[in-house]
This record gives sequence, C-alpha cells and structure tokens, in this order.
Amino acid sequence: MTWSAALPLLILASSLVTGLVIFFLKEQSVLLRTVLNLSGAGIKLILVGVLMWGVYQGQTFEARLPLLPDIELVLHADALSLLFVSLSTVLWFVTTVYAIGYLEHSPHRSRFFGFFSLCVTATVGIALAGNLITFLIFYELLTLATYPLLMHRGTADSRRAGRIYLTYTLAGGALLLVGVVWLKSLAGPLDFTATGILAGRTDLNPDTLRWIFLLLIVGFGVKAALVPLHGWLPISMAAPAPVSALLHAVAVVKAGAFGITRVVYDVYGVEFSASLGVLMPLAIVASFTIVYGSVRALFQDKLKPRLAYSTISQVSYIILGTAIVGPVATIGGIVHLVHQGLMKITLFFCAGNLAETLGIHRVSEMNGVGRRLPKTMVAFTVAALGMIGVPPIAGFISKWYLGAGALDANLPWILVILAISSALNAAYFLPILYRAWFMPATGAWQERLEPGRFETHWMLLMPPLVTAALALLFGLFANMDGSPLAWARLIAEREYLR
Amino acid sequence: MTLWWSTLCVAAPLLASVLLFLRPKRTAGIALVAVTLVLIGALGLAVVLHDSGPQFIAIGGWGAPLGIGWRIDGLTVTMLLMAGIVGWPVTIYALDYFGGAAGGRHFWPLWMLLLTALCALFLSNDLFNWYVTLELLGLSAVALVTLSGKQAALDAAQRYLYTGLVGSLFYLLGVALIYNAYGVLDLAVLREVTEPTLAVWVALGLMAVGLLVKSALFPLHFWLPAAHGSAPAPVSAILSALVVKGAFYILLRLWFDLVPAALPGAVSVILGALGAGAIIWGSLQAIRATRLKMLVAYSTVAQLGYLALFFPLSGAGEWGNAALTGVVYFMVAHACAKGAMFLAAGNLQRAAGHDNLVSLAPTAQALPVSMFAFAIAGVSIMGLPPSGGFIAKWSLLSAAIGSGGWIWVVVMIAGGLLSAGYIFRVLSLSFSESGAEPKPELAPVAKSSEWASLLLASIALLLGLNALPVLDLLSIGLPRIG
Amino acid sequence: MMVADLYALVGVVLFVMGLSALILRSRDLQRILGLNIMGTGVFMLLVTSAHGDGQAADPVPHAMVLTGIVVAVSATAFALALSLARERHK
Amino acid sequence: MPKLIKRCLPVLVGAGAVALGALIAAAWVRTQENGGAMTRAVLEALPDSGVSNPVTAVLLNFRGFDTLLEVAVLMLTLIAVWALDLRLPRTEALPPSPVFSSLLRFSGPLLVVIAGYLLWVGASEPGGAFQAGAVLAGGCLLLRLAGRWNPGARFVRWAVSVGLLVFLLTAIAMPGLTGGLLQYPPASAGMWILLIETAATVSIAAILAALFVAREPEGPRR
Repeated sequence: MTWSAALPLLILASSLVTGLVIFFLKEQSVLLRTVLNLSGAGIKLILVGVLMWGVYQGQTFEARLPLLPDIELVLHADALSLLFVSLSTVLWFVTTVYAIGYLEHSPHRSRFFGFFSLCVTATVGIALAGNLITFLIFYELLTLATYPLLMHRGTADSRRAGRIYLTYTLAGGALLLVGVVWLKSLAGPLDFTATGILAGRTDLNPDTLRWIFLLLIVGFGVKAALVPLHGWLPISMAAPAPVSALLHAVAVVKAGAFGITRVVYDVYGVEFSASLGVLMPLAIVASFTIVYGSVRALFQDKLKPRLAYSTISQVSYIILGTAIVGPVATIGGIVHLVHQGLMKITLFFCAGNLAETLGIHRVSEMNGVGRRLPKTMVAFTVAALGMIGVPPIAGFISKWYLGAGALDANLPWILVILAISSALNAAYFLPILYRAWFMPATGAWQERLEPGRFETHWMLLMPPLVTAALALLFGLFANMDGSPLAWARLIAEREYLR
Repeated sequence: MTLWWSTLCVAAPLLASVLLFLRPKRTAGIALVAVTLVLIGALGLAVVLHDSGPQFIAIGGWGAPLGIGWRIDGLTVTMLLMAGIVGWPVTIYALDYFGGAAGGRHFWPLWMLLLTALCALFLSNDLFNWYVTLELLGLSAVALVTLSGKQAALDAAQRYLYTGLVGSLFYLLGVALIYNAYGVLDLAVLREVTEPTLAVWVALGLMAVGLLVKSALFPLHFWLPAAHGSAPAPVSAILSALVVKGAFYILLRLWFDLVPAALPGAVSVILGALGAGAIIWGSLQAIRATRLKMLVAYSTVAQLGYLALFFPLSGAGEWGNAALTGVVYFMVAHACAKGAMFLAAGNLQRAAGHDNLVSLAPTAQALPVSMFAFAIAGVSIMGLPPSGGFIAKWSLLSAAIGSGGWIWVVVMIAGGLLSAGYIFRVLSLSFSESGAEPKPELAPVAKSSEWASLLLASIALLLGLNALPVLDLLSIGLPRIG
Repeated sequence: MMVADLYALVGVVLFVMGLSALILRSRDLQRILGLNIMGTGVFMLLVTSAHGDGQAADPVPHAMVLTGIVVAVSATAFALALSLARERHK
Repeated sequence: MPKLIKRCLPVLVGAGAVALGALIAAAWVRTQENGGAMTRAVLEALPDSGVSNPVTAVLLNFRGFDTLLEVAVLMLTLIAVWALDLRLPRTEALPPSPVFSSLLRFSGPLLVVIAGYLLWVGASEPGGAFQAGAVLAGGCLLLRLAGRWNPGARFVRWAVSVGLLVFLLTAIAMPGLTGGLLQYPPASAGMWILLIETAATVSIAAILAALFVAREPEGPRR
C-alpha cells in the first residue's frame, strides 16, 4: 500500500471514520462532536492540498480494490477529479462551520452530522472515482446519505420531500445501473481515460451506444435536475438551510453534472459523442432547462424555491458547456462547476441567515433588510451579481467562455439563450437587491443595528463572507495559474485529440 | 481431515440437541458452542477445499451406489458458512429472547435439530437422504413456529405443515420414479446415467413442484407470510434466512446434475415468470402490509422470486456462470440481510409490545441501533451499493443483459424499486415528528439483541465490499453450466 | 409383469385420491387421512419398484419404505397434536 | 363468485388428479426395469455387513445415516408435541376389573419377550428396532392404562434420548476404529448393530408411548 495508493483512501476515510464515530456520540457531547466535525473537515482539506501539490508535481495517485473478478473499485486523481474534490472539500469545511452554528439547539444532531459526513465521503468518492462502476457505487451511496438529511426536521412536508426525492433518485439510479451493466458487458472495464474509452471502438453498434448514452444521461440528469427530471429540487427546500446549501452547491446537483461531464469526456470522448450525434439533443435539453428554470424562478415569492429554480437553470450551464464541442466551451462548462458552487452556496447561506435571525422566508418581507444585516446582504449582492454575470465576479468568466465556445462551434442560437437567461437572472435577482437596499424596512424586526454586536451568530456570518470573497477573487485573478480557470484550461487541453 | 470437519458440522448440533433435551438448564453454553463448532467445521472445509479441491466422503465406507455419499465443493461450503454466519447472531439473540420464558426450553433442541438438518442437507449427495433431511427441516421449522402459542401461530403452523408434507411426498414420488428407472440414488452416479426419457421428465417435474412448494415460490407461497409473520423473532429469522434456502439448494443441485441440457426453454421461462410474479406480488403486498413482521415476511416472498430468475438466465452459455454466482451470492446476502431485518423487527416488537406500523414511530426512535441495522439490511435487500445484495443484483443483471433477456432486466429493476417502496416506508418511521404524543413506556430490550441484529446487518454490508474470497471459494468444483 | 404394474397403478390412484382429498376437505382429520393415503400410495410404488421378477427382491426400497413409514407416523402424530392444540385454543 | 368456485372445484380438482395420475402411471409403465443392479450389490456386500437380513443391513449399515436422522425425526416430533403444551386431561386408570388385571398379568411379560424376539430376529428375518419398539410401546401403554406405571421425568427423558445418543456416539466413535464415519469393523459389525438396535428399541418405545400420552412429565425440574 504505497503512499500514492493510500492518499485517496485517507481522504475518504477522514470523513467516513469521523462520521461513524459521531453516529454513536450522545446528543449532549456537543464539544466533542464539534471538534470531530471540524478536525475531520480540516484533515480532509490538508490531505486534498497535499494531493493537489503531488499531482502538480506530476505524481499519479491511484488506489485499486478488487470487487468482482472483472471489476475493481478505482480511486484515481486526475485534473477533472481534483477540481471537483477541491471544490467539495473547501465548501464542505465552510458548510460544516455553518451547520454547527445553524443547528445550535435542534435535536438529533449526532444523527445529522453522522449522515452529513457520510455525504461528504460519497461526494469525494464520486470526485475521485476512476471508473464508471466506482462512480455508480458512490452515486447511489450519496442518495442514501442525503435522504436522512432531507428528512431531518421530521415535519410532514419534509417527509413528503424525502419520498419524492427518493422516487426520482432511485428510479434514476436504477436506469443508470442498467446502462452501466450494459456498457460493461459490451465494452469491458470502464476506466476513465482522457479522450474516452469508447473513442476508437467502431466495432460496437452505434444504436446500442445511443441507447446506453440516453440511460446514463437520464440517470445523471435526475440529480443534475434537467427539466423533466427536476421535480424533486424545489420540493426539497423543506430541509434545513445547510442541507439545501449542501444539496444545491456541492453534493447532489454537482454530482449529476459531474457525472455527465465524465460520461461525455472520459467514457464516450467528446468527438466520438459528436459523431454519434448525441450532443445536440443534450444541448437543446440543457438550453430549455436554462430558460425554464429562470422563468419559473421569476414567479417564486418564497426565497428558497426561487434560488432552487435558479440552481436548475445554472447547473444546465455546465451541461451546455459539455454539450458544445470545442475546448473553449469545455473550459466555460467546467469552470462554471466551481463558480456556480461558490455563488450558490453564498446565496443559500444568506437565505439561511435571513430565516434563522429574522424569520424572513419571502422576498416580499425583505424590504430594508440591508440595514439590519449589512454584511450578509453584501455577500448576497456579490453572489447575485455574479449569477447575473456582472464582470469582476466569477460568474462572468464562465458565461464569457460559454459564449465564445458557442461562437467557435458556430452555434449562434446558444448565444441568444445565454443572453435571455442572463436577462431573466437579472429580472429575478435585482428586485431582491432593490428591496433590500433601497426600500424602507417594513418588517417587525428592529430597524437599527446596535453597534459592536455581530448582526448574527459569527458561525452563520463567516461562511457567506468567505465564499463571496472566493467568488470575487476567482473572478479578479482568473488568469493566475492556481485558479479554477487554469485548472479548467489544463483539463480542456487533455480532453481533445491532438 | 475433511471427515473431521464435515462430521463436526452435523454431529455437534445433533449432540447439542440431545444434551439440551436432557438438561435444558445450561442452554446458553451448549447451543452457542454447537453453532461455533459448525462455523469452525465450515471454515476447516474451506481450507481443505483450497488445498485439494472438491471432496467426496462415503458414509459407512460403502461405495457410491450402495451407501450414502457426502459431496463437499464450493457451493456446499458456502451454504454451510451461511448457516453458521446467520446462526451465530440468531443464537445470541435467542439467548436473551427466550431467557426465562417457558417456551424457551423447547426452542433450543428444536433449533439444534434444524441446524443439523440444514448441515446434513447441504453436505448430502443422495436423493433419499435429501428426503429425510427435508422432513427433519420441515418438521422442526413447523414446531418452532408453534412456540409462540398464539392462535394465529398455530393456524399458520398447521397450513405450513400440510404444505410441507405435500411437498415432501411429491419429492418422494419423484425419487421413487427415478429409483424405479435407474436403481441408484447417488447423484454423482445418476448424472452419468440419466437420459431425457418421459420417466425422468415426470420425476423431475414432481420433485421440482415439491421443492418449489417448500421454498415458497410464488403461486405456492401462501403458507409463508402467516408462518413467518406470527412466529417469534429469532424463529422468523431462521425460517426466512435458512429454511427456505434448503429446498432451493436441492433444486439447484438437481438443476446441475439431473436436468439434461436439452431442457425446453419454456420450462425455465415459466419458472422465471413465476419468479417475476413473486417479485411484483410480494413487493406490493409488503407495501400494503400493516404489521412490520408481515411486511418483512412478504419481502421474503418477493426476494425468493429473484432466486427463481436464475433458471431462465442459467441456460445462457458463458453468462450462465454470472447467473450462478449471482444466485448463490443472493442466497447468502439475503440470508444475512433478512435475518438482521427480522431480529431488528423483533426488537421493535418487544419494546413496543405490538408491531403495527402506524404507531411504531416513537419506538423506532427509541431504538437507534435496531433501526440502523434495519436500514443497512434494507440497503442489501434493495440491492443498492455497497452491499452484498448489490453484487448479486449486478451479476444477475449482467447475465440477463449478456444473454439479451430484457424482460428479466425490467423485472429486476422494478423489483428493486418496489422493495425501496416498502423499506423506506419503515425507515421514515425514525424521522417522523414524535414530539407530539407522550413518550410510551417501552419494555427493555437487551443490548446484546440490538448488537446481534447490527452484527448480522453489517455482515451483509461487508459481503458487498469484496466479493472475491466468496467467489473463489464458490468456484471450487463449480458445476459447469451448459 | 402385469401384477407389478397393477400394484403400481393402485399406488398412483391412492396418491392422487389422497391429494384431491387434501385439497377438497377442510376438516383436519380428513386432511390428515388424505396425507396418509398419499404416503401409502408412494410407499406402494416404492415397494413395486423392488420387484425383481424371479430373483430376490431389492432390499433398498424396503428400507426406504420403512424410513418413510416412521417419518409418516411422526408427521401424523404432530399433525394430530397440532389440530388438538388449535381446537383447545378456540 | 366463490359459490361458483365452490361448486366446480371438485370437478376441477378431480380432472387435475386424473391427469396427474395418468401422467405418473404412463411414466411408471414406460420405464424399463433397472436390472436389479442394486440387489446384486447388496447381496454381495451382505456377508461383511454383520447381519444376514438384507433390509436390516441396508437400514443400519449401508444407509445407516438415514436411520440416524430418522430417529432424530422421532425425537423431534416428541419435543414438538410437548412444546404444544396440550394439557390433555390426565388419563386416569381404568376401574380395576379381574379380566383386565389377569390379561395384564399374562400379556405384560409376553409382550416384552415378543419385543426381545423381534429385536433379535431382525438380524436374519424381517424384524428389528422399529417393530420391537412398537410392541414394547404397546406394553407400556397397557401398564399406564392400568395405572400401574407413572415413570418420573428424568427416566422418560433418558429413555427417549438413549437411542439417538448411542447411535450418534457410535457413529462418531467409528472413525477411531475404522477411519470412516459410521463404518463398523467387519468382524464386530453385528455386535455394534445389535447395540444400536437395542438402544433404538428402548427409545422408540418411550417416544411412541410418550406421544400417546402427549403430556410433558412434570419432573423435579418444575
């Protein structure tokens, strides 16, 4: 068990072990649980840093565990997996801090943080998966780990949300299983390789490959909330704020989008998929989802469902980037994976703060909240503007690359789609900002803020500020070689046949 | 050495049953020692198999046609290990469950006799010996069902007894026909001698019907839900996990040795259709069940349907091996998972005093360990990774897709989703808002019982992490298919 | 050969009669009797298969029948006790 | 609907039964004789089986394992009946009548002698443990009905389990002597078989009598 094999396993174990220990902690041992949580997330952060440094030096990290005679569980760290694992680890640390603050006096916290850590293990497993079967295993584990989080409050509508979430995800998972088994029986081991395993395989009959592609995309599309399969997302807003932040920005939704990226780039290979003609329908569905999500978001008076529909449309940017053949669009798609994560998680943290501190759930109640919660609303504004695509913030970069990519692949109609959706984004975010900053406060909460005291619990305040700052930094210093954009460029080069 | 290990597997529980009958006072030690000896015997056989391949033992020293022979290959040892692995936690659970109760002193000799019958059945390679072991297994299972003494248990036991006896007589009639035709009872000799004549077809048909009745396949399953639902918890675990597998094991052995390759497709398709019917019907009944133990019992009916799916898939050339590994792995994973489920359900019933699902929420939240065990076992029953059930479902799916059997793929997927339907119906109990009604006072449940169900459930989980050791063991002396 | 086949025929008839009685009748005693008749039918068949037309009869079916009878006795005893227990409970 | 089924069920079952019977009969008639290979094998191996009656040889030597399990089935049935806890009314003794007591005085010892003879003759003629056990059980019941004999729990438990215990212990001991499970040394095979048969007779008699009484004896244990 050399170091290069042990590191990925250690990254997985750091949250798995803490999770299992937390499960059996008594409810009252708050300090021990907090220490365990933070140390688990901290160790993972350090290990991922070591991993990135190692890969940067050119070292390859791979752990292979035999599962069945012809199938192996493979954890492999390549550029694409590093992008997602670093995103999820950073955001995980931040969400853990936020969740500790948010759930200060609620019951069943040991159970919550136990499943919380299982969730991160599954997400990191998805990120580091080296073949389609390992991906599937962690993908299903993610469903099982997020279900109890969704049901955490135990209220009637959170149980209903859990039921609906399960129906969608288990059905999607079943189709995915059939697709993977079928592909495995045709094409043998499905290890992810840079330009796709099936790229050279002209011996397989194209129609079967199209059917399998459909199965895989539907399987992943459920979690990536593509239009016909997005029903569970707005309903699962009944979960507590850290879980909504987790579902939308880091774990579930990204797992689906990441799955589609893996399938298009590392299983089929983007040129081979284009030759099969499967990318165009994917682009069409993604575009429809973008517009549909934004339109529905317009009519949501409650803040969290509005953000939910905004997520549905934003995630489809990533899929759109994947579906357009061309390195520039690929960069746009992949870098949006990170940027959308940062911005969306900030928005949800702020929504959580509003609900937790002032009991605001609806946009109509947000008049003049900027004066009462200035720091939170600054973070909210940065993230919202980033979503719209206003320059210095990260969102602008991904939309720019997507637009350029669309022009490269001479698909002008995609540019129109991007313009429309940006306009719609503005249409549902700007009124919120206007209400918060320029309207007099009408809510029952106290107008002025006593000086000296934090506007809310520090654990609820820090996370949104950190993620908003990151979004801003990644926007301003996009060209630095450590930034997500640089990583995305590195990935894009690798994915195309020289 | 093989002789010592295999004798240990059969003699230890038999001797324990007699001792427990004579002096039922010191029950704990004797029963636990016997089950441990069975496990040790099975492990010893596994080691011997690794070194020197499949073994044959002629009991009484007489050659094949005359005496009874024991055949020890990968399949046998896997089944013995299954019996030992499931038997051990069940015994620990029963120690507390039957502690002082009057019914307790009869449980132990019956359980030991059942274990003897199982081990003798798995080892045997002789048609008539199988009849006697089937009879011993069936009668001890029925006797165990009557232990709770309730009216429902007695009715269920009687129905179970009648169906079991009819099944055995059908099987015996098949044996009589085979003996009349070939004059030999040993399977190894019969394999060379039989050709597809009418007599062999009718005999196999009768034996198959008898065995399908005893392994409760779909249209002939009516006795199972009531029997498993109303029996005491450890007994239901033994019944669902082990007893029904015994009859199916014999069917599997007959399928390899006696069924001529030229089996008309129609027969295996009919069996597959029965399996599909079992999966759909059983799952729907489980979703509608009002009592927890009935839900788990109907889940057994549904999961047994998967076993019957083996027949249409096994005739599929090189995919046949994937089907065989799938079905055997399914038997082992289902045994562990279903055993753990019944033990967990038993914990909930003892704590709450009842097991109707509607008002079980507070109890579910008061017993986190049992609910956790039920959840892990549920993951294996649904065939979701990382569990043994997933490996079995994967193998069966790849056999089905490889051989182009798309109906079976649809059936398996529908089965998985339906099972999620009733499993999450139970799991959502531990999340419901229980603050409202007052905390009901719960009967104390021993820690050992809760940890026994968790141990069994985690074995089902571990089976999913690395299937290679089990598959290597299984492939020793694996009867080639087709 | 005719005589042996006659016995076999009787055995089959007994088996089938016992089976239909078991399915049609609902009272316990009649069902247990049906089971016993089915068992006797099978034992008749076993004994006929021992027929060695001329030389010594084959002892193995006889042993099988002996074992079968003992098993049938114990099954019937248990069935009777079980129906008694159910009556007492009502 | 059920009324319709109720009326045509007998016809349906009857037709099914006839079809099944025809199928089995056809299968039976069509099979050619198996040529008596097994008979020759048994007769060949008979000399060193320790008994001269082929059926007893098959029952206790060639296929001894079946009989071992069969005795276990008998014991299992008794435990099962006791587990049902029937609480039948205690069978009080018959009123003392001269006819019955003289019959008893005459038939008691006779039954024991017959049982002993049946046990002994089993080695060469049809007979053996099961027949002897049944006769002995009849004797025990006669004594019980006469109210003369009410054995204690300890005695009943030992009588019931001695058969299986002896059979099992000899089966396990055999590998020490001859290296094979349940493989008697050819010279003393007859003696071992007689030992097992005697113990089996006692057990079978005790089990059948206890099954008739169907009431767990309240021994010192209660």
